[in-house]
Amino acid sequence: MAMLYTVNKSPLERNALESCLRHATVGTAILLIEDGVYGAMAQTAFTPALEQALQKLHIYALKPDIEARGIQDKILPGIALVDYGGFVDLVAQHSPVMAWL
Amino acid sequence: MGTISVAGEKIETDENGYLNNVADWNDEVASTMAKKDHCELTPAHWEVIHFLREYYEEYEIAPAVRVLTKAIGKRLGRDKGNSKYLYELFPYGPAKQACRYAGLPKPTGCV
Amino acid sequence: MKFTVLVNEGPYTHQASDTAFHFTKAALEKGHHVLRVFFYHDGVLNATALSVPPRDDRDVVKRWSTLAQQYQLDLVACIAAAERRGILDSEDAKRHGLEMDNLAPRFRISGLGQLVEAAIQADRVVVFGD
Amino acid sequence: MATKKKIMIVNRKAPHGTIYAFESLEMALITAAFDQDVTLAFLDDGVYQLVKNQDTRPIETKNFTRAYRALPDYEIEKIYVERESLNARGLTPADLAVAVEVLDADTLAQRIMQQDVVFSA
Repeated sequence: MAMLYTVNKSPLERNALESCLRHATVGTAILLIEDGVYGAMAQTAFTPALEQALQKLHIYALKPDIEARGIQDKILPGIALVDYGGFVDLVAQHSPVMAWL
Repeated sequence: MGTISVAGEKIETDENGYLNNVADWNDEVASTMAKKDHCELTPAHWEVIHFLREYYEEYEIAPAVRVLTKAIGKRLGRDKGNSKYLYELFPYGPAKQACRYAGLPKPTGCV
Repeated sequence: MKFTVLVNEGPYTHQASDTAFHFTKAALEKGHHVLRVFFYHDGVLNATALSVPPRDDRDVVKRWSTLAQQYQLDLVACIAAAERRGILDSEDAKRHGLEMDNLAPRFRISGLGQLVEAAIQADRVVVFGD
Repeated sequence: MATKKKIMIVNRKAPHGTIYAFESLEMALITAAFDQDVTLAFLDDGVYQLVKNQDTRPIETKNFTRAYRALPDYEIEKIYVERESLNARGLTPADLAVAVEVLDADTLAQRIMQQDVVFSA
């Protein structure tokens, strides 16, 4: 079964997302939550790394966190948005689950 | 919270009889605690107690029973690194009782 | 499916506790079984009965207690982490000769072994922290 | 409890600045007492946890890092340190207080995938 990583840090502040991407093998799912959703934005300094990652990984972002931060119009295409129920489904569909804190 | 009297001095312990301060320990403390349990400390007891003091100085950890058994086996010899030998010396549980006599905190890994 | 949830941060300072709550609630609403929510590190602060948030904000502690009541959810704060940070149930307070306890309703305090046990039994373990 | 699971505790944070390293170590020791297949992984700033000659007396905190050397007594034998993280911090295995297995990021990623449970802090 493919695994699920969660990332809750902005990639411009800490290296959690960068480190996570370095360890994510093909087919791994990554869910961006909390400040991690800043990593889902288009046109940031981190966007090129994310575009590259999208070619081999499934990247999701938590919609409530995106809306809370007012970046709903700036999300990179190719990133799937989920709500808390979708988060639960992702956990059920993947194993193990690891949080990059 | 409690205290034990050693050579006329009061030394603080926690509610389970473990010393509050590791540095308050001396041989007399161990003997006093043992006497309260009606236990006479033999050289075999002292070997384990002193082993625990050294173990704590080295690792800052009060070992749980399995760990203590293994560590003693490794360092004092196979014949002593088994729970039968240690339970005979410390019938209230080798890690808990011996750690208490040695002035260490309650063993880590007590679940 | 059986879930175990680990919460590593206290309320308000970090969002982790909010996310953990919304996740747990969504899982329960979908019919999953949440074996235990375990609170570790500053997460034990979710279990204080002495939190008084302003009325126009969410009440994180009360929200956990209510969810626990509604779903018979097992909320456990780690004893070592809780004692360090001043979260005590009445038994714990008595044992340490302290005059007050402050564990919120529906929480209990127990050893880390409760986390390991719940992790062994669960199909999934999800960690929320900082 | 008969079930034996593969449980990994991932350490990505430096010691002393926050409590995570200390309390994660306590978690590792308890998990080991449950007869589980325990692995410790150190990467990113987590590798600083294992650096030798740490002396916490000047900051008056408990030197919990000495306990890493007792891990074999707890039968925790799988201690992985990521090579890239060591290199990025100018460290080598000789700088560490415990015997570890140094793995590159790809191998570590494979080991993470094989787990049943991954704890992190």
